[in-house]
This record gives sequence, structure tokens and C-alpha cells, in this order.
Amino acid sequence: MVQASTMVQAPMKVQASAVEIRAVNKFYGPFHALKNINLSIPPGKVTCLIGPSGSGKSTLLRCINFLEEYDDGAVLIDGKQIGYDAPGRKMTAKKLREMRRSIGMVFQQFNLWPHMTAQENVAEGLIRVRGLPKAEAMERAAGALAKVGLSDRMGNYPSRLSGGQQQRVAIARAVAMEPKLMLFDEPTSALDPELVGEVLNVMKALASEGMTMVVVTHEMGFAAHVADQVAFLEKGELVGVDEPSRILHHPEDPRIQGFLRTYHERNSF
Amino acid sequence: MVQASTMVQAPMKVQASAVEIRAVNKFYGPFHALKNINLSIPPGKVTCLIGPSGSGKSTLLRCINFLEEYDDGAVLIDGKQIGYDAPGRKMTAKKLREMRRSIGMVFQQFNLWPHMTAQENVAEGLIRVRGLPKAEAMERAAGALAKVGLSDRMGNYPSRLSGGQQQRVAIARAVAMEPKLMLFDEPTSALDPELVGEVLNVMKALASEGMTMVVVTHEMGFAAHVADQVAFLEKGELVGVDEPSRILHHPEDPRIQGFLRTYHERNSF
Amino acid sequence: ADQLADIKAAGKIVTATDMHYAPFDMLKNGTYEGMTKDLFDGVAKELGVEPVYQDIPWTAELPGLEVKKFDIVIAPVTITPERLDRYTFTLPIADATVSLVKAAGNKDIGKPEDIKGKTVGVQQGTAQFKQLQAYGDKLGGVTVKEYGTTDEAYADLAAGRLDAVAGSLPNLTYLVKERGETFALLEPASFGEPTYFAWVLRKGDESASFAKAIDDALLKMTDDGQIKAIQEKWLGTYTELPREVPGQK
Amino acid sequence: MDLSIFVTYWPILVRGFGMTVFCWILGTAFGMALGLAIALCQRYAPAPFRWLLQIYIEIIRGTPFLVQLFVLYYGGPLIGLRLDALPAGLLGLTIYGSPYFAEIFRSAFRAVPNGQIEAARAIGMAEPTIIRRILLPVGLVSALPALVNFSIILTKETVILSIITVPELMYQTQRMSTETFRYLEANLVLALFFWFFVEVISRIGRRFERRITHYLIERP
Amino acid sequence: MFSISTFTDGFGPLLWAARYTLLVSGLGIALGLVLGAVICIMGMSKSRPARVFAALWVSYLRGVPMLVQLLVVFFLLPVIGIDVPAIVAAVGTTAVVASAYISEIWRGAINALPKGQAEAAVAIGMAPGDVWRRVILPQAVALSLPALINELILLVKASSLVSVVGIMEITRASQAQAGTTFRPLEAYLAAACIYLAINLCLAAIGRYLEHRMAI
Ligand SMILES: Nc1ncnc2c1ncn2[C@@H]1O[C@H](COP(=O)(O)OP(=O)(O)OP(=O)(O)O)[C@@H](O)[C@H]1O
Ligand SMILES: Nc1ncnc2c1ncn2[C@@H]1O[C@H](COP(=O)(O)OP(=O)(O)OP(=O)(O)O)[C@@H](O)[C@H]1O
Ligand SMILES: [Mg+2]
Ligand SMILES: [Mg+2]
Repeated sequence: MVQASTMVQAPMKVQASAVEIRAVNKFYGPFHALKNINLSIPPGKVTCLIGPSGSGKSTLLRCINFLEEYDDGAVLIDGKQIGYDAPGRKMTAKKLREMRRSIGMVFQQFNLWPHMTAQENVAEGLIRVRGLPKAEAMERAAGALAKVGLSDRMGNYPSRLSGGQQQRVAIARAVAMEPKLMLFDEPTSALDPELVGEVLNVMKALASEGMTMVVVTHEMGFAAHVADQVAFLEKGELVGVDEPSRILHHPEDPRIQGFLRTYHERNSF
Repeated sequence: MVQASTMVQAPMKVQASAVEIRAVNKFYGPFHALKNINLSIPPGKVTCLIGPSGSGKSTLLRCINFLEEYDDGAVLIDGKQIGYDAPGRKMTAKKLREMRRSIGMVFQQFNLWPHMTAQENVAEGLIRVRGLPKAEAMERAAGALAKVGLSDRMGNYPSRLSGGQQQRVAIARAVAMEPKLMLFDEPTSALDPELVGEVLNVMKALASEGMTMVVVTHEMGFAAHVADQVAFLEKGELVGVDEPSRILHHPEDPRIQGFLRTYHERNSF
Repeated sequence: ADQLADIKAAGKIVTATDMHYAPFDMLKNGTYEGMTKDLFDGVAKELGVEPVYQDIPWTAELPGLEVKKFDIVIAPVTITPERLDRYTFTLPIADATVSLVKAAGNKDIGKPEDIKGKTVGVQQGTAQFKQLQAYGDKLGGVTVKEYGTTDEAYADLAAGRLDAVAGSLPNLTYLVKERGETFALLEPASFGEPTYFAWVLRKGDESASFAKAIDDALLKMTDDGQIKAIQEKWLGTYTELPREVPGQK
Repeated sequence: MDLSIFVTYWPILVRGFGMTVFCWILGTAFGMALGLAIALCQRYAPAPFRWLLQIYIEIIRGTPFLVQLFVLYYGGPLIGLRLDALPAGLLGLTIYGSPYFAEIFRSAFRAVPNGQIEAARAIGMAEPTIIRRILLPVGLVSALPALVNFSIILTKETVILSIITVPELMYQTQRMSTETFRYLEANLVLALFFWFFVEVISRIGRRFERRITHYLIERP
Repeated sequence: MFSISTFTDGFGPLLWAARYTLLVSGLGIALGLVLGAVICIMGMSKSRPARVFAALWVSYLRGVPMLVQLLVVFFLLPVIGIDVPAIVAAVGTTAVVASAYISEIWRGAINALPKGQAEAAVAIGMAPGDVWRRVILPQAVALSLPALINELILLVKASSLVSVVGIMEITRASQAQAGTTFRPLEAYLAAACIYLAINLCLAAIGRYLEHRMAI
């Protein structure tokens, strides 16, 4: 985060990761949540996942870092399948951990640790996973929180932060880890327009430095301006993947047309 | 909700409530969260609260139904102060409860009851507070959930619903109680554009039937189209209150100008 | 009020005993039996009232007696000078002189003197404990180990941590009768001062006539041979008992 | 009420206090550690091992401490296990307490919202770190009162050590009362000592609880 | 050596005695759960007297050994003219002691509940009774089930203490057997088997509820 921001001159050298999703199926009991999803996420690019509520966006995102076990198919990160060594044989916890260290995630419900202050939340991963000394980690955490405008709330516990502040802590926590692949689940849902702009700037900066990003979003503006490709999910199916300009402005599928219809009229005022 | 929707013919007769906020101050320890707020919310009108993250919008909303005790000032609902019988003398729990029965609230974090299904979440208040028989309450709950497009997820526990689905259950739960005054805290934050449209329609219908509404939102489109007045908060201060067209298009205060700047460019694509 | 008159009026005597001290008090398949019961049945018949038997753990018996939860404690209580200060005792009902058991296979000890230098278990706070200590001092060096109840002492003897256990002769006789393969008595069985078991009443004028009535009944049963029959039934032998309370001033 | 007996008996009573406190501290510490280990195995170990642990838990939890101790101390020598009273007592307390502590920890772990653990896993935090940094501190909020509860119950269970001749407080007060017939005084000593001891434990518990729950905001 | 026949013969009278164990612990637990909820609510209430009362209640009942409490009820109350039948003393003491422990277990569970859920109930004007009954306690119970079952199992075993007031329950019956046969190991093991059977039922109920309440 520190180096990743626009405000810092030297661009970080991230080795971006590529993600390959192959014929992934996921059931919740009888409910078919992901239906044979095939999707290539190119390295160093921004892929946006859009789609109606309940269409499986979060589920798909969670399959990428293997928080959700899929029933079928494979997710490959830089050519290596996550979660399995061979078909049907789970990888060791250590190897999985190793792979996850280069993947960051911002959760839809934030999932902050309630017993740590904002700053400790951000520093925790740096200390325990990246092995930084505590003082340095706390300093970096302070820097990361400053970038999202939370310098004065660093000592607050999550329960004493507003919704938008919690979301920003969650973003700072993920970005501070400097992952090669970043998974964002609606990272701006609780933010006001001004902050949305700022956070999107941070994300743009990360994108321009070549970090691979997968972003679930309802912000069509972000999809349009930043995404390299947009994937549209509906009822667990991948309905379309294309460049943002095409999918957002001239969608072929009527489902996408319907989805976007109300958006334009509401947001032009 | 059932009668309140656009899809039902006979408009509900709601006796709308008026809210009067007088010189309210709120401290969290040393932190001054609300600074001498004065605001009149006319009956049967829609008032939008906008402002940066952490500016005190949720806090102010929670003061209206006395979930948050303010340190100073008064909140009057239909001329009657909520929380106090006389200055410094708390009202009885029973009276407070009585007043709260006509106030609905949708929380920023939804606050669904995790041990009840979606349908039970909605029915619970109808049974315990409105005293409906269980069968009828469940039926009404089903109706309310159908309106927000959740007919097929009624039996799910909140933990098995997507973010947007949870938010819609929270909306249905509040609206089903048919309150005279409704407090919405970012009711569309987790919704996709299409659903945002639908939920806003439900809210417009409620508004047109004369329910008083206070809506914290980051959806400037909603504020522009539906609100009768928009209040802008910043750092706990009420910076401006005005008609939406004026405050959103020709804001005088530079803080409001700054706040809205990025919004237009991002959302026009 | 006079206790005896109250009892006669009510038609019953409420007793308390700890029903696990063979052969005096035993519960066999849920029914109370034993030497105490036979004796007290006889006494109650003499008094012309119904006995009510209650099983109360030893720790609660004397406190319960003091707050009048029962009329009499019929658990066999060894008469000692200290206890005589605080309670009224009836006439002795059995010999309580201290005796010793050892493990059946133990050839090292045969007579009581052999416990010199050995470890001997005994129930905490009993008259037998005092006698054992005195005897040990006389011999010069016996390690005395105290247990909450005799059960544990016997169990530890069987487990091999003890060389012998001291207890009252009737109890040990019964033990050896039941578990002859594990335990054996030292010979001669008794040593030390002769002591006796008796029943306990509250002190004071109220109980005086009640105590007298019980004593009279016991004397009558001694004279007509009932007590001899009962002793032979449960202990196998008959020991003549004093006709007044030993040590009573 | 006759307080003069304390003139004679206070030394053994004080020794009894000391022994009770000593047994309690070690028994609780070891029992808690073993319980935590069991709870963690139940969370992470493979199924057959978990079933074995479950059987252990149910058997130890389901039978009285008195019997366990009796079997261990008096039955043990029959199969060649010969322990002295104090080690047997401490071992007994440890074993007896472990399943209760295990269940309390298990319920503590269940109370931790899954999202918080996922957030730690997602950044590649190692499982032992997750246990130490997330699972325990968050879980303890709900479990601490139950842990204190059971530790308090263990103080009372130490009196059962008297049956294997560990000279703890019960053993000593019983000795005092059987020698003097001062049952009221003996019970008073027991009551006051335990009340004091338990009060100290619950205060420490409360203080610790305040420390680990300081991030919670008050409920309305 | 180990006498199988003593062990097996023991079961008849022990099972018969078990009815008192079940009666005392069953009633004690049922009343204790209700009282425990009341004490827990008082302890967390806004009213200071209620909180102080709950604190004293918990302090006394957890602090003073149950044996002593029984002796107080059974032997001390008569001194001031209140005579309690043994079974009432036993059930009553079990219940109040249980309530102290149970209330603490629930307090912990309630602490761990996100407070927003109670707020959501309060905000629609739900009465406090309903908030507790419908929103807080069900979740607290679900969350604390393992600890609660722990406590109930302890109570079943602790009911052996009521023998001091002359109630012939399992432990007492086994002691009687030990005293007659001089085979305590066998008698106690038989008693342990019966306790185990009762407690396995409790544990099974706990597991079942845990499974059902899991969300
Ligand atoms: N544990 C579960 N059990 C059963 N169904 C589930 C479970 N988790 C999610 N679902 C269902 O799976 C579907 C996909 O959920 P997911 O969270 O991926 O949706 P989403 O696209 O992220 O929606 P949103 O935009 O509302 O967050 C939803 O319909 C949801 O109800
Ligand atoms: N319990 C608390 N203790 C201390 N500070 C608090 C507490 N709750 C809220 N705050 C602070 O009060 C301020 C106002 O919070 P509030 O939740 O009202 O913001 P908001 O306008 O709703 O923001 P958002 O749009 O991000 O939800 C924030 O700066 C927050 O950090
Ligand atoms: Mg989602
Ligand atoms: Mg807010």
C-alpha cells in the first residue's frame, strides 16, 4: 500500500499473477451456486465481476483463494492449482498458506478482527505472515491507514468505527500485504461518493503498477473506467465476458441490458 | 410493505410523523460526533442525509429512535420528546417502546437475527410487536420478501444469504411493520444497480403514500429524484439543508462541492 | 417438655444411623438390617413405640441430633470422656476395643506387637485412632495413617500401602468373615483399654427420662437373653457388657 | 460457637488451606492445558482420533471424581500402578478437569465468527497463529465466565482428595470436628475459606474479563 | 480380587436409588435454568440494586460449598424455626446453586453476541421479555451449549451431596454397599456406570440440540 499509492513516486515491482478458472461448479446442498464457470484472468489486469445480487459473485471470488471448496473443476493461479496437489488430493495446509500469501482479499462484510484496533488489524498480517518487526509493521499500518484517510481513527476498535471507516480498514489491511493478486468484494459499498473516488484512485494506481485485480462491484463507473475486462454473472452462470466498453454500452445479452437499464437514468441528474 | 408497494392498488393510510431535532450534541468519550444539530423533518416527506464517511450520519439516525443517547438537545417526534419525559428524566421503558413501535429502521450492518430464517426474521416483529397470529405473520412476511425478490430464499438463514439478499431481508423486515416514520441507513449499499432501482421504487411508493422517511445514502441519484430535502453532514456538523436540486446542482458550500465533484465524472460513462 | 412423653405421644422414635458399618448397620438390597436394628427393634418394643430408621451420613448425625432432627443416634458411637461431656450415652451395646487386621498373605506380622515400625491405617478421629496412637507410642514407632472412613483404609490395605488397619473388633470380625481371602485378624484380637459402643442422645433434663427408659430396656433384654442371641447372631460370640455407662460421672 | 479450638487447630488448618490452594492451582493449570489440547485436536485431528477423544470426554465427564480417584489410587496397585497420594491427587484432578475444559474451549471456538478466521486464512496466516491471535482471544469472551465457573467447581472437588489421604482443608477440618465435635465451627471454616478463595478467583476472572472485552461496546 | 458378582449385584439397589438422583438433579436443573436466566438478566440490567443482588447471589452460591449450604438449610434453619423437609431442601439447594453457575455461563455467551441484533429488536419496540426470550437467550443457549451441558452433568453428580440430609441417592447407596461387602471398588464402579448412563443421555441431548441449533 505504501508504495502502491499514487502519492509515492517509485512504482512497486509486482510480479502479477494470472488466474485460470476451469469448469468450476459449486453446490450449496441442492442449490447450484456456480454453473460450470470458465474464466481467464490475465496478469496485471483488472477484471470486474458484475451481476445481480445472489448471482454467485462472492462465491466465485472465494473459490479463487480456496476459502470456498468447489465441487468440480479447477482454479489455477500462475498455472498451479490452488487447494489440490492432484485431482482429488488436497494440498497440505502449508502449501495452501504459501499460495495464499500472495493473494489479498477484501471481504464484503469486512471481517475485521474485533479485538484489535484499526492499526493492529492492518499490522497483524505484516507481523505474523510477512515477519516484519512489530514497530515497523505498526508504522506501515499507520501509513496504509493514512492513505485511506483514517489517520485519526487508527486507535479505534472496529466496533467504534463507522461503516465506511471499517471498510477502509479492510482495504488497507489487504493492500498493506502487497499481494500479487487482489480480490475485492464490493470494496466501496459503504463509502461516500468522495471516498469512492479516492479508493478507486488507489485501486487504479495498483492496477497501473501491474497488480492483478478481481473486483466484484456495483460501481459501473469503476468497471467502465478501470477494468480491462468485465464478466457478468447471473444465477451462477457466466453470461458474458468482454471489454468494458462493449459489455456496458452495447451488451448483446438481454439480461445484461436489463441489468444496466435503470442505472443510467438514476445516476444522471 | 404489502400495502405499501406500488404493485398493490389501495394506498395505505399512514399518519406520517414529523421529527424535530433540536441542538443535539453527542460525544463518544472526547470525540464530538454530533455538533449542535438542528433539523426539521416534515411529515410525509423524504429527507436524505448525505455526507462523508464518519461524518455522523448513522449516529444522527440512531439518535432519532433513541438507540443512541445524545448528551444534549432534544429529538421530538410529533412534538413529543423521545427518551425523556422531562429534561433529565428518562421516560419509562414502556413509553419508549410505545414510541418506537411507529418507527422503522434498516441498519447499515443489517443486524438480522442469525437463528431465524429470512421469513422468520420478517415475521418476528409482526408477531411480537404487532400481535399478529403466527400464520398471518408468516404469510405477510412471505409477501414482503416476494416484493424484494426473495421468494425462493425465504427459508435460508442469514448466514446462507448473499450480502445483497441480507440487505433486502433487512428492508423487508422494517417495511413489513408499516411504521409511520422510517429510518434507512444506506439501504442499497450491497445491492446491484438493477435491485437498487427496484428498492428505490419501493421507497418511492412508500414516500408517495406519505410515510416520513429519513434516508442515509450515498446514492445521489436517489437523493436527486426522490428526496424532498437533503441534509449534508460533515465532521458532525450540519453544513447545509436544502431542496435536492439546489444542494446537489448548485451547492454553495465548498465542502459540498468537493464532495460531489468526483461523483458526476465517475457515473457518466 | 419431656422427650419420652413426646415420643410416647407421637408413637414413634425418629433415629439416625449411618447405614454402612457392618455388622451393626447395613443396607442389603435396599433393606436396613444389622445388629443395631435388631437391638433397637427390641428396645422400641419395650417402649411400645414404632422406630423410624433414617440413613444419615456420619458427618451429619451429631449436628442433626443437636437441632432435634432426630431423637437418637443409633449408630454405634464409642464412649469417650470428651464425648461424655457433650452428649448423653446409653448403656453399651457392643465391645469397641481396638483390634488389628492385616493382609491375609502377610506372614511378617502375627501379633499386635509386630506392628512396630510398620504403617497402620485407621479412621480419622475415632476412639480407635486414639488407642492405636497410645499403643504405638508404647511400642515405640508406628506410623499411623488416617482415613476418612474405614472403607478407604481397608482398600489401601488391600492395595498394599498399609501393613495393618486398626478398627473395632466387631467390624473387623465381620470384615474377615466377608473377605477372608484378603484380610486376616491379628491374634490376640484386642489390645489396649476395653471400650464400648453406645447410642447417643442430647444432653439435658429433657432427655433424662428417655435415656433411662432405653437403659432399662437394654438391661431387661440382657437379662432375658435377647442380647446374647442378637450378639451371637451377628458376631458369633457373646461378650458380657457393663451394666452402667463406663466413665459416666 | 467455641472459637477456642482454633487456638489448637490453626496450624493444621493453615496447612490444609495451603494444600488445597496448591492442589487447585496445579490441577486447574494442567487440566486447562490438557483440555485446550483436546479441544484443538477435536478441531483439527482426523475423524477416528476425534471419536476417541469424544469417548474419553464422555467417560471422564460422566463419572464422579470420587470414583475416578478411588480407582486410580486404590485400584491402581492391582494393575501395578502405585502412586503416592499427592501425585495421584494431582493426576486425578488434571484428568478429571480436562474434558470439562475441553468442552468449554470447544464452545468458545464455535462462538468465533467464521469470517474472522477466513480473513486470517486468506492472508496465509499459519493455523497456530490463528489459534493464538484470533481464535483464543475472541473465543475467550464467551468462555471466560464458564472457565472461571469450572475452576471454582474444581476448588470444591479438591475436598475429595481427602479420601486418598491428601491432607487438604477438608481432611483437616474433619479431623478437627471428629476430635472436638465442633461441627458448626468446622463447617464455618470450610464455608469462609471457600467463599474467600472463590471470591478471589472470581475477582481475578472479572478483571481478566474486563481486559479482554474492553473492545466491546455496551449494549443498549 | 475384583468381584464381578458384587459389581453386578449392586445394580438393583443403585438403580432404585437413582430415582432420587434423577428427581433432585432433574428438578434442580429445570428450576436452575429458569432461575439462572433471571439472575443473568438481573446481573446485566441497568438497575443497580438488581445487579448487586445478582452479584451477591452468585458470590454466595458459588463461594460456599454446596454441602455447607445444605447443612445450613437443613440444620440451621430449624434453629430459627423454619423446618424444611429433606427433599425440598435438596431440590431447592441444587436449584439455587445451579442458577449461580448457569447465569455466569450465559453472561459469557451474551457478551459474545453482536449487539446489533438486540438493537434491531429494541428498535421495533419489542418488549424486553421478548428481546431476551426470542433474540438473546436462544443464541446464548446455542452458543453456550457445551458449557451448559458440562454444568448439568456436574449437577447430576453433585446431587450426591444431598445424602447428608438423609436422601438415599446413588452415591450413598454405593457407600452402603461398600460398607456391607467391604468391596468399595466394585460398588463405586457400579455407581459410576449408572452416573455414566445418565450423563451420556445428557451429553446426547446436548449434541442433538447443538446440531439442531447450529446455523
Ligand atoms: N452457505 C450457503 N448455503 C446455501 N446457499 C448459499 C450459501 N451461501 C450462499 N448461498 C446462495 O448462493 C447464492 C450466491 O451467493 P453469493 O454470495 O455468491 O452472491 P453474490 O453474487 O455475491 O450476491 P451479492 O451481490 O448480493 O453479494 C445466493 O443465492 C445465496 O443465497
Ligand atoms: N462507539 C464509538 N466510540 C468512538 N467513536 C465512535 C463510536 N461510534 C462511532 N464513532 C465515531 O463517530 C463518527 C461518526 O460515526 P457514524 O457511524 O455516525 O458515521 P457515518 O456518517 O454513518 O459514516 P459511514 O458513512 O462511514 O457509515 C465516526 O468518526 C466514528 O469513528
Ligand atoms: Mg456478495
Ligand atoms: Mg454509517
